[in-house]
Amino acid sequence: MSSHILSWIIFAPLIGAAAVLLMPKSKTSWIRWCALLTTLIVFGLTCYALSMFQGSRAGFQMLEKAAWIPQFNVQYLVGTDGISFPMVFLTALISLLACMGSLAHIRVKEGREKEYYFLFLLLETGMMGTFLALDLFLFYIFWEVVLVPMYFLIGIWGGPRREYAAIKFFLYTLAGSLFMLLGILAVYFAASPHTFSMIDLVKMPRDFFFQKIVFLAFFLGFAIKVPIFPFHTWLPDAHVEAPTPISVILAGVLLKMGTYGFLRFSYPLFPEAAVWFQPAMGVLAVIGIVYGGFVALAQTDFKKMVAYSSVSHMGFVLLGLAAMNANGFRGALLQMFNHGTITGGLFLLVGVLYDRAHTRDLNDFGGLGAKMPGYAGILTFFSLASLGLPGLSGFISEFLTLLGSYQYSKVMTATATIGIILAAAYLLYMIQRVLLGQLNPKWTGLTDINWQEVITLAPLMVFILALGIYPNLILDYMIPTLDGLLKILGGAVR
Amino acid sequence: MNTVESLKYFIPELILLVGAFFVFTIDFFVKNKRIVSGLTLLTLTLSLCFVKQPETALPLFYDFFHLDNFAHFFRYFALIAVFITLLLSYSYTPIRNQYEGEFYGLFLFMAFALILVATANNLLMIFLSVEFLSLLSYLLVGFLKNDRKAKEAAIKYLLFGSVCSAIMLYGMSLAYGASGSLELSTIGNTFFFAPFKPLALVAMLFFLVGLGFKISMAPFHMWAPDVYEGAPTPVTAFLSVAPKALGFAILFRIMAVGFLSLGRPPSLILTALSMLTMTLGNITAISQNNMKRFLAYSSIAQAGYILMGLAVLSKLGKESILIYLLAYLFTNLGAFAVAILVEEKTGNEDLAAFSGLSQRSPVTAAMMAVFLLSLAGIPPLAGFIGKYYVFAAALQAKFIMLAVIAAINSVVAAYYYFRIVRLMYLTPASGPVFSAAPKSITVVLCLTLVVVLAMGIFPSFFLDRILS
Amino acid sequence: MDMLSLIIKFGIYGTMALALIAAIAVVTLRNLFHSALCLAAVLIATAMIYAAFHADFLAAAQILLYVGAVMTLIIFAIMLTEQLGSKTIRQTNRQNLAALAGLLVFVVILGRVIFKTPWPVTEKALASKVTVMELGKAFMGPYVFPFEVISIILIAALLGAVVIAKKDR
Amino acid sequence: MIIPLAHILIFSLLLFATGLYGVLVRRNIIGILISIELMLNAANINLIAFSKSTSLSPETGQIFAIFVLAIAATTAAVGLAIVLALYRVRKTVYTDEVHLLKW
Amino acid sequence: MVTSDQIILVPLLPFIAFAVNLLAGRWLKHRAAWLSVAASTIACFIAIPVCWAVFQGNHFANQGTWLMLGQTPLKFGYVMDPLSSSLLFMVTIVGTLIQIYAMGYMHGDPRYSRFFAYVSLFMSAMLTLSISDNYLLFFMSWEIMGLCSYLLIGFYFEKDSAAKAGFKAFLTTRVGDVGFLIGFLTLFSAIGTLNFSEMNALMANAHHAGAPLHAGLLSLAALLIFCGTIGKSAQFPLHVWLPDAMEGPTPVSALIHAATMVAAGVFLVARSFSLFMIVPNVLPVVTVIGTITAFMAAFIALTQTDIKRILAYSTISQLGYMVTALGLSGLGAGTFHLITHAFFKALLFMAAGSVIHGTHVQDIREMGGLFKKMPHTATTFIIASLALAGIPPLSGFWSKDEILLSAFASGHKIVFMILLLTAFMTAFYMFRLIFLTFFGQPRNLKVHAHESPAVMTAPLWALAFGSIVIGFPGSPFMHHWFQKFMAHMVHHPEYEPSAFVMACSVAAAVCGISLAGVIYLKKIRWAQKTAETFSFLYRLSLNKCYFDELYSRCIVKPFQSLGRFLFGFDARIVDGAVNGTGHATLFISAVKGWIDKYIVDGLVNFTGTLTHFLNSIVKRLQTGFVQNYLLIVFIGILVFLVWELKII
Repeated sequence: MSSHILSWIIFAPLIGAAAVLLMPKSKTSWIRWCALLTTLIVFGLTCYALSMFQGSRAGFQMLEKAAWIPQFNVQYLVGTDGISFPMVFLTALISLLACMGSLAHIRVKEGREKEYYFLFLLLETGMMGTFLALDLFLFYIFWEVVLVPMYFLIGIWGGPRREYAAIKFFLYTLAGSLFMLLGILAVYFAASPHTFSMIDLVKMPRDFFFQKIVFLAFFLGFAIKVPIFPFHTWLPDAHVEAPTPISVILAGVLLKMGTYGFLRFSYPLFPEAAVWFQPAMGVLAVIGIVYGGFVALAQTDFKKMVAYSSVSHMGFVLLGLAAMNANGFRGALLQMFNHGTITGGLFLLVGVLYDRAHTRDLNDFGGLGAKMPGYAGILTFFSLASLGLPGLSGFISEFLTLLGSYQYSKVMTATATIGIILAAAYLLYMIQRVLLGQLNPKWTGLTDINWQEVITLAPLMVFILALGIYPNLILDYMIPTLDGLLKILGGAVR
Repeated sequence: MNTVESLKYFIPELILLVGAFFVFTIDFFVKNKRIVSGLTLLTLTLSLCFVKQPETALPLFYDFFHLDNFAHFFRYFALIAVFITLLLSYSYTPIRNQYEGEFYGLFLFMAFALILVATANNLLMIFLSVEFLSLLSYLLVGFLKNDRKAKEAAIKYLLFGSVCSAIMLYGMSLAYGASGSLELSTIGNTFFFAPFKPLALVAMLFFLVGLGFKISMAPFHMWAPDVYEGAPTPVTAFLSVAPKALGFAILFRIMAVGFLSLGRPPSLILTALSMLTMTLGNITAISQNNMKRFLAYSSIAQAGYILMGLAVLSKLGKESILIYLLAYLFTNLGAFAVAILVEEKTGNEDLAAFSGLSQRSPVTAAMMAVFLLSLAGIPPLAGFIGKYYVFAAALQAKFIMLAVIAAINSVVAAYYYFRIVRLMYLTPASGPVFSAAPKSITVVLCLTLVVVLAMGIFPSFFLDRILS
Repeated sequence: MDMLSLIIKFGIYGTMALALIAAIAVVTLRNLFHSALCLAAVLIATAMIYAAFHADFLAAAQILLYVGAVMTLIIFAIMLTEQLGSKTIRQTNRQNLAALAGLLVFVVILGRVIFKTPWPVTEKALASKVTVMELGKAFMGPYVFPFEVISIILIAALLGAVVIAKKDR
Repeated sequence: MIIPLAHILIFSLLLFATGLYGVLVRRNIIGILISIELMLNAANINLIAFSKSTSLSPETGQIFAIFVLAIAATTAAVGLAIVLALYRVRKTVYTDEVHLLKW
Repeated sequence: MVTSDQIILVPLLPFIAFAVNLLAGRWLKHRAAWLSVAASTIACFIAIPVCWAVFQGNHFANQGTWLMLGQTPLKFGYVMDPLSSSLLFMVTIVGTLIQIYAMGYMHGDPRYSRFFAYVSLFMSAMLTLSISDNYLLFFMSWEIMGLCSYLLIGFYFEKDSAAKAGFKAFLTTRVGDVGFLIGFLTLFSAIGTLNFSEMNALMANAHHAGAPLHAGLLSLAALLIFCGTIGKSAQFPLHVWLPDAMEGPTPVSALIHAATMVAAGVFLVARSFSLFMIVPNVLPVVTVIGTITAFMAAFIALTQTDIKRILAYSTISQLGYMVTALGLSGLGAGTFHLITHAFFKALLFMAAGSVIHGTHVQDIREMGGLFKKMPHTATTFIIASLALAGIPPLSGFWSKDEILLSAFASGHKIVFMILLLTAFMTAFYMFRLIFLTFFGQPRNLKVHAHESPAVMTAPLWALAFGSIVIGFPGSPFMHHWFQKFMAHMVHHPEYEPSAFVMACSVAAAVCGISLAGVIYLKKIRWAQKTAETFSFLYRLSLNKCYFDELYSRCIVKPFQSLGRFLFGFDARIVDGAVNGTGHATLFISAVKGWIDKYIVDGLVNFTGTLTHFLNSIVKRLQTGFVQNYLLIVFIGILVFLVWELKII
């Protein structure tokens, strides 16, 4: 308990960022290696924490507690459980890979490496903190801390419409999070004694009407982040314009913050309201799934297609959450992890292609399967994982989600399965347009994926395959916590 | 407390006055104005050293100088604000060229006036101190010679201010008539009786006009953008912080002591005004292209947020005002310091001067980004703590609509603050790399930056001291 | 009610009417010089009303102080408008109708409030008579602080005014 | 009291309103300054009237009024100084010709 | 010593071959094939003794927890019962033979190792499916088979048609798969288990104890599961992918699209037979779909000219037969036909492949007189065709007879008639193919045919042998052993053999063959004439009943345009709505370009239009005239005065 390992995980990137800041601007290789080393250390720390993590325990673990703003009873309270730990692990992993990806093929503008890696590491601190904070105030701080580096990372190193995308991302998320802040304050004042600590707040009953209102406030914050259907328009822009490693982080980690928020805060704090909002969430989830799928189908921009597929896949997470039963929750949490690995991989692959061809227009490609067999294989692998091929991780989570949602609503489940068909359609259509058919003579000069890129992708593939074959690897860590959450929600564990 | 007894608590103010007269005097004889400015800073430092926290509320000079913890906080506030402003003007070329000594002397008087406002406890002192403050402000705004804009700003400020003061005075006379006394507490007691309610509301409204003009509360904010644009930039920086803060101080005192008995209507009016202020400020700020004007609208919007704390009229509301003001003091002065630096280096007041700042002067740009983020209320910076407090105050008092409007406004605000961030970071550089910044501005920047960060990360240190 | 008080009463009403007429002249007359003269009339009428309220010192101060102030105003008015020349320049702007309408509402509302309010008129106050001596004592006693403050204000403002109005060196 | 308090209050109100009218409509800045004097004067009448009718200690109203007189004079002085300076650089004393700063 | 758990090795070995081939294929080169074949052969040698033990009446099963569903553990395991052992037996043998054949057929292909990797993966999945003991594992392997099918159809992906065919196959089957998925989810929610044995036990209990189960839910489940069959086994109306799938290499067509994968759909129904039996109202649907498919496919096959397409339609038709059989409660019949069909249809495809390999053309109109040049191929092809046409005593006769018997004995006379007609057409089109290909004169002189190497002909002969003998276990000579063996599984009605049915069957086949002989060997003009006379039917058949056109117009196009529409919706409306909450206020503004700039061009930055609009108004208030400001102050005062005094 006294090892402070979680604090180290949170603040190690910050130390790395400070180190980067102190390095001279011209020593770009120092800066790069420093950043890579930092992410590696964080990953190592996370693995170490994994060894200490007791998967069979339901409550919070490795708690660290210190008074921070005593006037407001704000604590520095971090801890982890079966919901947050997988996310922390995912963050460490994705950050490491994104950093590796940055080394290779980010178009770092002249002399701006220092800024890039500084912001990158700052971002990692924010993400880690978001997943580990158990004090609502602390959580909000970290949540916001994520926004700013992200704005710069998209805005400076992004594509042609980067400024628009960056500000759109920023404002959307800020709008949501401000409402969340109001919700947090409302919870604080409704609690007696006033506290932000999740550990104490969970135990307190809240008035039903109050729950509904505040749930809505939290919902706005989280829904925009996920993003849930009507709030999703920032996502394609941000994903498309962001540089590859940042897209990876965006898809791999940031989107999860929203659904994580539901599991960690909305549900335990407002169980009755959550049940009351269940149909609405379910409907939004299904709309997101189908809508995202259809729109992805119409894309000609590779990255945009992947971005919209995220909308669809995150819809499954939400569907699992809306199901509010054991299978739904497990599916949702697993889907969060899997979507991170799979879509992260897909974005990396888009980046690989873009670095070589400098275009992402799907109709412009064709026949790359023969020219770049290694790339073709890996792309096919990730696409298959994404469309939910059994044996790869995406299937298990979608299956569990659907199983859970089936217990809740047959119609929604049936509609959601349209999304599965659509996933197959847009992904295979993409493969067809990129890899299959006649080789466009324009691309005869393209080289196959190189080792560095393969090494970046390999860990993701390992996880996708391993979880696809034996999902209990990770589910074992989640189940006690999720069952505990269900007890709070009042639903019997079915 | 009689005059002689009072004097020992009055040392900082005496130092200020003596310093001011001394500065005016030696200005005649000394050619090197550095000495004068050094003397000014010395006076302020001495004064700061002698500021002591009173154990209980001290009714100095027959309670014409009411020194309590609240006033004490603003004593510090005023001295720091003036100190930083003077450091800023020290390297502001237009002022260096003319009547530098008088400028510093007037600022010492200004410090005194600010403290007077904070300690005023009856109608007479309120009127006198606010007028003192206003007169000095008019003069400082119009200080630059042969500056068409400065003169225009000064006359607009004067006309607007005088009318508002006259209206407030009329309200004061009515309040005096109803209660028969100039003491706020007596007035408050009188207004407790129902037949006086209409009159009390009228009087309160007139107070709101006279002081709302000081804090640039809509719809009495119209002077602010013009004056801010026209005034010398350090003066703009000062005006956007200190008179506004003291306006809030005295307005809070009046509301809490004089009109508390009115119950809900004052809160409602202030809520409406708060919403109006932040919305107008934010909406208008979006399209500004002049940096000073931009910051003027931003400061109007900020006033709207602070008004939230005033509107709830609770203990938490009071705390939120103090904290917000402190955060705002350092953040805004920091932002103005950068603005002055950029203006000095480029000779341009437009936002366009900021384009590509991150390449031309990375440190300055980073600092500006921090200040803007703080203004936008992004954690973990000082501005967030302030915003958090006002939101907390509003929610605690169940002013949900107000909080929601404020939240929406914050997003709009973030949009235009990020315009500058965008200019600095995402736009290619359009000029040469900056040479080293003047020392005084560097000092200000470092000081404000440290406070902005510290207040965001370790707010408890500040809260302890403010709220004790 | 005796005759004297009746006369005084009518005298006061008359003065008030005079003051109001003069005030209206102040804001409507095209010629600024005439306006200033009318202002003087208003001020003198006001001083008379002060006297009727036994505020002798104030009446005197009003006349003395304002004569100075208004004379300055008049001088400036003449100085500045002379060069601008003709009297045909419009002296009012376009918002006079709006202002008039607004003021009507304003007066009605405030008038109602004034009539509705039960002013706590006390016998003690009615009977009181403040002499100049008492005023002086008050200034040197409890009111010494504001007194000192106003002196500082005057000094500071005048210093500032000089700096502002001075021609560039 | 010789005449009802309300009458004198209405008188001062009208005076105040007149001043306000002048402030709102006079183009000449000096005219506005004159109108402001009217407004301050109206307030002073109130103060005096109240000091003679409702005041708890009779001298307060008068003292306040004296301070107001002083402030009014100062304002006039400062105002005229600024007008003079303005006239020097802009060659006008009309409000609607002073609008370099807007929007 | 054969222990049952060794059966796990059966799918595992091909999987290892797949992994090695995939990762090390670059270095293995042609040795890749040996690896796959070896894996498959060893699997075969492991599987057959176990199957044999099952044929003796043993029953093996084992399972382990894989996943927790709620509090219920989901166990994965294998089950060796008559059904799975039969399939396993068939798949291992046929699969191995086809892989041997492929060694020759694919020789020299640049992606040789990749091909065998895919095939091994397929084998692995198919074998897993055969022995899986629950729906989820079944579904997983089912999907992986779909993937292999996709990859192998699109194996020559440089050809656009191949790439498209793969896409089409995967998507079309996916539609059915999703139905299947929801189907077993429904089943799970109805009976709380996904395990076949447990389901069978439950159903048996329910059957004996009346109907305590949720009949409606179970019917739904059965229907949805049948959707999976429709997709995978290319039943009407999702059959369109199978003909296109012939773009793949011929061994693939033989293995996946004739013998094994497409049969998995039928196998699924057989697996769920206890479920279908307990909800009798679903069976007619199955029958109807099967019958329509059988007839329609045969009808289309009549006029096709591509050798593989004819076989593909034939496969569809025969799958229809099997489904019909199952629909008529003929579990034994259906399964039996599944097994026999696998042998002779695989043989047909391989022989056709051999022809293609030898001639490099696929259009039968360009062939002719190949018998002499390719005797082995031709002979085995004819044997297989005879089996397909149902000439006794070849295997096809026995199994087809069983199906006809089911239809006849269960009283569905119309079904019986249609099936009989289909049998006739089957014989006709098969022999049309034979006569055009192997007999007569060569019609295209550019074609220089040669016999295939031994590595290809040997498997042909092996399968030919199989096609002849595999029918005997179900024939009267062995007292219908197979049917009785199957009857252990689930209770279902049995029918007495009928000589009449046998006669009809033989007659239909003989008629068909004779007619084909007459027309295509002697009077080729008759064919022309018939086509002209019944031009509508001819065109209908030639154009595959216009299914592709129909789907393209009714499903694909609308889907695509819906996608595009929604995207447009996204870009304009949702964004626009979020950005510009104030549409209504904007109508008054005459500045159209302004709207365009801020809404349509997407230059709107967040609060966008409303904020900017208000901005343009509010900004105007700041006129620069101080008296305007004062007027505003004054108005403000008035407003608040009025408001306040109303409050009071």
